[in-house]
Amino acid sequence: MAFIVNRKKLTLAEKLYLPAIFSGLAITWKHMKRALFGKGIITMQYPEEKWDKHLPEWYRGAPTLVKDETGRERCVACQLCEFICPPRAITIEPMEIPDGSHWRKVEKKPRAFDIDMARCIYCGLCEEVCPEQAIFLRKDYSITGLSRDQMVNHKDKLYEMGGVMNGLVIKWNEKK
Amino acid sequence: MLTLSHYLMASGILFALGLAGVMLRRNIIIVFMCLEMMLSATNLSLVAFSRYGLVQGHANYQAQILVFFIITVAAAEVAVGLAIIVALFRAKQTTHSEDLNSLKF
Amino acid sequence: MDDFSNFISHFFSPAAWTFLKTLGERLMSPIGFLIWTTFLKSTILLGIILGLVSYTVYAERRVSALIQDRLGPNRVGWQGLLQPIADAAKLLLKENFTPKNANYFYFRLAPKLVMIPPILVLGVLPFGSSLFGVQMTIASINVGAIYVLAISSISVYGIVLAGWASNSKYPFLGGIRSTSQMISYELSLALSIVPIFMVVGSLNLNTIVQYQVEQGWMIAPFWPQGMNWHALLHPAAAWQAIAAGMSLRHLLLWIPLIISFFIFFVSMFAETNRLPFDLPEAEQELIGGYHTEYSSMGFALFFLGEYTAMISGAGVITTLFLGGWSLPFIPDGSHGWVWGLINIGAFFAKIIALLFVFIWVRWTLPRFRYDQLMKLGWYFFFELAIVNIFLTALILTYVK
Amino acid sequence: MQLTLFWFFSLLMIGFGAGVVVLRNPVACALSLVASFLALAALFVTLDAYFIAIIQVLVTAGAVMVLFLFIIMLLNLKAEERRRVKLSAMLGGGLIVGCFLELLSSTLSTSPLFSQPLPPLTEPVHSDVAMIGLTLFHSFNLPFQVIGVLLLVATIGVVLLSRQTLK
Repeated sequence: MAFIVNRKKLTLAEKLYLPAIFSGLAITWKHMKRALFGKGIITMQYPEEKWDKHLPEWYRGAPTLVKDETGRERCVACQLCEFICPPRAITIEPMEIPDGSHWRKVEKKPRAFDIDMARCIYCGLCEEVCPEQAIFLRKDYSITGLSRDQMVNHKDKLYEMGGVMNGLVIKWNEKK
Repeated sequence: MLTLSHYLMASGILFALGLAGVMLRRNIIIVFMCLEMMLSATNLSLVAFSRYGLVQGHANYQAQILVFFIITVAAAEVAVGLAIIVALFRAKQTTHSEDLNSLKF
Repeated sequence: MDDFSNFISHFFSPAAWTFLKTLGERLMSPIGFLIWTTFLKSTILLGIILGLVSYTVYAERRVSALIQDRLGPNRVGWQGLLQPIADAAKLLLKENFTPKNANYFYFRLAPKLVMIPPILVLGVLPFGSSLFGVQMTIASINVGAIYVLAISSISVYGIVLAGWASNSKYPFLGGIRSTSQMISYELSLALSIVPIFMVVGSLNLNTIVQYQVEQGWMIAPFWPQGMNWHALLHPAAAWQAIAAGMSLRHLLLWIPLIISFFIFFVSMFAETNRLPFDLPEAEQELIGGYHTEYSSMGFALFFLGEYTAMISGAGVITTLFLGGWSLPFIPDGSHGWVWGLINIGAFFAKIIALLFVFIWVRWTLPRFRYDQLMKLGWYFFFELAIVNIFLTALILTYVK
Repeated sequence: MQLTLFWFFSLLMIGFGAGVVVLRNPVACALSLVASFLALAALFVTLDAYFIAIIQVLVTAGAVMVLFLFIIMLLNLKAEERRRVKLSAMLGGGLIVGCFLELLSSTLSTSPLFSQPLPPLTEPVHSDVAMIGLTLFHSFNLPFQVIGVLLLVATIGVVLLSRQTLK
């Protein structure tokens, strides 16, 4: 059903535009005067001031791999993250953990684990899907590189960035 | 030495160019521009006459008044003429004088 | 003086000395003096204006930032003062790209045509009273005011040509808009200043400024001749001068002059494509309009042309309405070169104040719709300007 | 000095004027005509007719030619394909133009009035704008009013013509 909005009848002052123009000028003047004395400026001087402290709880940055407190790679190379990754940024090459290895209680670990940061869209699905809680999105920004190759994070780099994550796999307990 | 005939000849050549354009070109707008050119050529000879035929040591301003009138009339003529050309283009989708061969449409 | 020249002459060979002497005589002869002072004035004025242009761009960015509670460019140099130089270097080093289907000759010609007319306008503006007896106008011609109008009416060609030669949709729309906008605002621009010519009785910009020195500025016509620096020492005299300025005729003439200032000011916004009327280059609708396809120096020339047009427009407004180089109580340059310099400074200070208003308005008002713009030009300003002329004529005829 | 200026500007004017006739692209023609008019205005200045020169720039180059460009762009005229210029038209045109120029030059050689040098002006009392204004309103007041009416009629005519539907 068509609904007709009746246009408001303008008063003479509104038709002349001028009062509105001057009040607009007054508003911008007020803002400028305030900003001129350094008040009310919301700009952050980036390289000197950082946003780190204000990063929100749900911030999603660069994905990284973590080890547990004993130094074991948490990733078991199940490749779920590789499959779910929408832009296909993750490439995993699994390997079997050889017999007699200290970590033989799981079967596989990644031989190579590459995340192409030029493709990553920071959706966090890899973190969401990981059964072992091995991949986490760091609170990280300003991810740069001079070439496409530099933008690919290899396994070593990922572990170095991720560091150690303590505690058990809590995902199944909390049922998020 | 700069004589009156210099200016008259320049104005005559400009006029002749305009005339040639009117005869040779087939696009009405360009024909119209050439008409403008011819009007301006007459302006030049009028101003030259005003400068060479001094009245008590001053330029003859009556000639310049005539130039003023010519410019005004030319401007009015251009406005009307261009409006006619736009109307023609709406009706016939062309501005070529050869394609406009019927008096009524 | 003769001793001095004798002393100097020892350092030159006789032939060189005679050459220098004749050169000096040539330079001091009336025509030679005219030529080299004109050349010097043009060079200095052009230098000042181009410097002012780049810093207007900087000011535009800083002021817009402050109005929007931001900071703006503050990195290159102290408070970002070297930013214009960095920008210029960047633009010069970029690739000068020409689209494949553009008409090369006209595509390259257009930016130059945008740049030239505003610089030509500067030629007739009195930017100072006089310095060492040299009048601070490059060319004082008796049709100065119409010259300004005529030259600024040519400036549309560059924009139209850029739009057409780019062979692309958005620039083309920008060019078309620019022509019709220009035609509709030229009329009110020209008609609005007719009252000034009627009041002053001359088209020479120097005469108009001189009138304002004697009779008070056009937008505040309150002091006749008495308002000089002697009056400053005797406040009673200054008060008398102001009171003498408040004749009925002055007060009544104030009305049409304020109206014409208003029309001229608004039309100037349209003429220089500034924001409430920047339809030819509307970023949101036309992706930059006529200069969409330009890069590198071509783009820079469009930018420079726009800002030079702003500065010369502000100069014209200053000259016609704000008393040109004059300030109350400040004598002109014939009283000493210090006063001459102060007069030049006053002119540029007024220009800078006007430029600030231009920028301030740009970051406050939204863009007019196209039909609103046409309506404003044809239905409102045109009529108002004509009525204004009649009003002025009535006052001039009947109120003595 | 004046002779140099005359040759410079008249050659410019005639060159660009020839451009209007020769060039194929309507926009190029219009721009060429603008340049020709600017040179013409400069010639007016060499004849000490400042007001006329400025009016020429303001009205013809600044308004009329902008209107032409606007119309050319509005109708989106492409460069016209080189239609064969009819030989008869060319010959006829050339003949008439040649006759005209011949007539002009023979006329100019008849009288010594045409070969007089530029007479010096006396120092004017009023500027030439004021003189034109005085002449216009004293001697030509009626024609001036008539021109005003003409402009009004032209305006009405244009408004009527540019209606969408012609009745």
